[in-house]
Amino acid sequence: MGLKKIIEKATFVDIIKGLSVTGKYFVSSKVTVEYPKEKLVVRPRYRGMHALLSNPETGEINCDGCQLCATICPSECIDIQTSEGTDGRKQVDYFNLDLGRCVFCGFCEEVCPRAAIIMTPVYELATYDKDDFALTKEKLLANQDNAHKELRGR
Amino acid sequence: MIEFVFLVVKAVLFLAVGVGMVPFLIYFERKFAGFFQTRVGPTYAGPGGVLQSFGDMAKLLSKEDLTPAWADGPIFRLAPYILFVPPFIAMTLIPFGPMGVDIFGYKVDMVIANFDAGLIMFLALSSIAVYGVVLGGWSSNNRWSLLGSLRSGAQMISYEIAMGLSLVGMIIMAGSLSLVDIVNQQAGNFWDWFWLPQLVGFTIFFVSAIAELNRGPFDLPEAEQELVAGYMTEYTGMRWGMYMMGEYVSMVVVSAIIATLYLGGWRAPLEVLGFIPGFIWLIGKVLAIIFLLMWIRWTVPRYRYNQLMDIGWKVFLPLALVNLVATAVIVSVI
Amino acid sequence: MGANGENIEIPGAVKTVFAKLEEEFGERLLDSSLFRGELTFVIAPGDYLDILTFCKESEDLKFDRLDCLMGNHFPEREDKPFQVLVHLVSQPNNTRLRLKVLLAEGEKLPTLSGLWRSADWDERETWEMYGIEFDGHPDLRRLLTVSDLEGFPLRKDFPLEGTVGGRVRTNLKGKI
Amino acid sequence: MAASTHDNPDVSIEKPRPTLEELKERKRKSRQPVGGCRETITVSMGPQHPSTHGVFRAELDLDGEIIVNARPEIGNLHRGVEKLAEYRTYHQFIPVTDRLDYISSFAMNHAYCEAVEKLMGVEVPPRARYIRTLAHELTRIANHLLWLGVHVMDLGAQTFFLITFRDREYILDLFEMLCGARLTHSYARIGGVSKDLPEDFDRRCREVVDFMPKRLVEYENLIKSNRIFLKRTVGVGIFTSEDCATWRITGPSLRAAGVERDLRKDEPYAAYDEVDFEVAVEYNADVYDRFLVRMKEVRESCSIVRQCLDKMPEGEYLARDAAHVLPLKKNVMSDAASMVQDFVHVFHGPRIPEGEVYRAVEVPKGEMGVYISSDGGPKPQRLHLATPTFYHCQAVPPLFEGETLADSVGIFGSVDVVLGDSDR
Repeated sequence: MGLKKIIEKATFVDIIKGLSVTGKYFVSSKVTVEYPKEKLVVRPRYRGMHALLSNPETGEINCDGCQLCATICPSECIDIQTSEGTDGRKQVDYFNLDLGRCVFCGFCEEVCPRAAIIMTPVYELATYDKDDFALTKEKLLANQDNAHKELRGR
Repeated sequence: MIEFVFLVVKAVLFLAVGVGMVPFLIYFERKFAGFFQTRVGPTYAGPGGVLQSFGDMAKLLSKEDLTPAWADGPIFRLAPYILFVPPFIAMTLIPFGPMGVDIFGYKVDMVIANFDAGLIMFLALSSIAVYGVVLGGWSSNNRWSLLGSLRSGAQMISYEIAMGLSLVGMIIMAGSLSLVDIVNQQAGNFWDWFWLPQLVGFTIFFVSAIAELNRGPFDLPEAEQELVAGYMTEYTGMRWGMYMMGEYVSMVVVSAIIATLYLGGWRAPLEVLGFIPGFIWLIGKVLAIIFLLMWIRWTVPRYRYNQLMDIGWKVFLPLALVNLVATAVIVSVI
Repeated sequence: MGANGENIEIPGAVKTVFAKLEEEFGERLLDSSLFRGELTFVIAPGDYLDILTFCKESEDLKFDRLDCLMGNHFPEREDKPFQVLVHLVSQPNNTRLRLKVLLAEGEKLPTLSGLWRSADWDERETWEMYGIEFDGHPDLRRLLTVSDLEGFPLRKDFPLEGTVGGRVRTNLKGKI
Repeated sequence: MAASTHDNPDVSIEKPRPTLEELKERKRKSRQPVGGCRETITVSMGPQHPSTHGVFRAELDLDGEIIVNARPEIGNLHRGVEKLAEYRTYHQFIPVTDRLDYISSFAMNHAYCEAVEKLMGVEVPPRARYIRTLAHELTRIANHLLWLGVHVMDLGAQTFFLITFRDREYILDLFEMLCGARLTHSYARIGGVSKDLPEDFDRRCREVVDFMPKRLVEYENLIKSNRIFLKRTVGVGIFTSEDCATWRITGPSLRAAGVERDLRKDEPYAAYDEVDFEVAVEYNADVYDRFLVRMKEVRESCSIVRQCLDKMPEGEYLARDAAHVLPLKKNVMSDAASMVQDFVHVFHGPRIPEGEVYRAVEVPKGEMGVYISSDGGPKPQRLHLATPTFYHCQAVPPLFEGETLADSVGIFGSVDVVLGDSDR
């Protein structure tokens, strides 16, 4: 061991170097976001809770009930039932999305040929009741208020 | 009679300060740990999170007190006290002001117990605390705990000798084992204190003191990443809390001893500042040392147990001996 | 890049491996194929250990690493429904080779854990998933699944629902 | 090295290159002999041990603190991914790959998609290749930062973990911009990536890769020359190149043993043959060198990301290949053929040639091999994932034997494991 190394060891240069880094952090500004008090704005593409879009003028649901989203879904969490409506057109009777099974991959949004189902930036999904995970058509339609104004498809 | 009253008052005050400091130290530890990690630490309980430790304590007290089925019950229950009590006894040795201060016309010594062999007493008490760890780990009947207590034993034998020897140089200079006398010998400004002539001894003692406190980088007995929680693995509720509190009380005591032996005890760093009462300086020094301990803990990794033994036997022991001989020669020549 | 179609010419390294193995074993290599630049040989269970030992120890081939070993199941093939695939890598030559062994139900293969230590868990996995046994394997226990599972999960006829070996499998869709 | 300007000059430790024989000798000396009849105690490390990186379990026979024997056990996180694959179309399997190595999930997406593309023979457009390279390197940075923090925390420095976590957050933020998810990206698609680079991504990404090397200097100040860190890592856990080959240890641990093998160079995929980078190699095969290799790799990754941003070509980010690739959404809206393509792909699946491929990709933890056998149907006949961590966990006995319990934690951390990857 050379003299230089002995001096370095005896003067604790390496430790002091480390201490200086943490010392700098001690006085520097903190990165913590105190979550419930302040919330970060998520990015526009964020894949959160789903929403079904409806025509703003007529209030008619965009979804055709084509089953594409239900078929592509890797976790099989979407359930759609359709029937012939009074006007002879296909109507969506039942649209259920089980959030407890959803993996938030965004495939449903990607394959939808009508931009009817989209993902919104809503990420606070914790709940006391498992029933809240069953997103019915009404809940999904209500959630469209949270959607981004500009829909960014792929 | 009046001396006894003063003694009781002093003892109660000390106990109150010692115990009362612990929640705040735990709070500071968590807060500072946060600051060192660019976090903010606890913020919710009370202003700035200051009541966090009280909340934790309430939680610990209300938790179930478990004794593992195959544990050695009495020893298991006793062990936390073995760790918890000695620091309080050691606290009585620390002088926090000059002797014979005039209070309401009475001469009062600003120390609870002025032992002639105070330093030996401190070393003895600090060794007893190890039994708390060893017995606690052994009686839990858990292999991780056992390893933790074994490490603690191995750790103790490796640093205690160097620690004791490092003090001898200082004792030669002071010419006394009494802490009161040692502080009196350090009269003057901060460059007159013992840390400067005894720099080697001071360093060895400081590092050994960290090992004594089981704090990082020497927190081997409770090394979380290796031994789950070491000797504390099986402890729950307030018994675990006693270990935790004991650790912080000993931190106060050891810091106070370091301040007393090497940093002038209750004396002001400059004589012109002597008008400020001694106990304020003492508390200031203690807090500064505790801050340094926290800073080190939250910066460096942990040694391996055989490396600590290597340091104790192969580095510190020879250094302490050299320091001792050098001090003896210089003192006898001058 | 994505497209490694057949139009890409065969790399020289692959040719060397092919020539070397042809020269050494000739008839014992039952079949060979090249798909997307990957060389595959089909070999008989009896030659399995010989050929793999040669691959590892030959100075020219230097297949020093077993990249992975796995099973496969073709229930439609009556006589030899099982298949074990071995992927070899040569780190110095940067070449790859795939060897295939077709097996009948209950047919055993010798273990490779003497040649490459990493074959140990691969063989355990192959056994637990397909029930292909490896002779001389030090420790043929279940690795990934629970120890009391019955049946071999990756076989095509393994039921996805129902009760096998005391474990209940149900379709949980819509129930959780 | 391109990013060497940010190297910390004063903490370089000069070491000669050892030969394989020297390394073996060193390995023998650094470990306690474990033979002979001794009394041991058996402890069960895991699955709920603080530093087993998940639910790994090892039964350790200890003589004092020396590990005499280690018996690793995995499978606590087994989800039957390979069976799942046989019941999902090629496209549907992408989110499952996220859950393999959830620390670097884009790398997993990428490895899988490379294999499927090789099987289908899809040509990936250049822009997609560059975006993939960029995202893969960002993943590598994030993975190595997490590794670094966890590894140093295993050695006892808890601050480090939070500091690297803080910096990893910037990368996660970039991924959130890129694909909308922070952890389970599902970003790669067969034939490209799911979304184009968002606006403002270029600037933000450059900022991150510019300050990352400065942060690395900070980390190095904290530990690289720290005497305790050196004592705990130098000469500990030596695993020579021979051992690595026979136990199939790949990735940074292999390169720390002096083998210059990096699939990004050896079997280039995405745009790796068009960017300029060096393979990080160290020669002492110990825990410290694995740390050095990863630090170098992070620097190289920053440089690759920068190059990708500079060279980013214009064009499609998803192949226009009707037989194999889902159409772009904007085309589905406007073009009848694309809409039919969309329906066919979802309800029937892509058109696949019969055959089998094996594609290995250098993911942050090592070499990830994906074997796909196709019988021409829309779902794989068999899919096997040769994940690096599986083999890293398997190598626990030779890594641990003769080392102390305290070091075992550091050694296990140093080969970089994540149990989602090994248990599949």
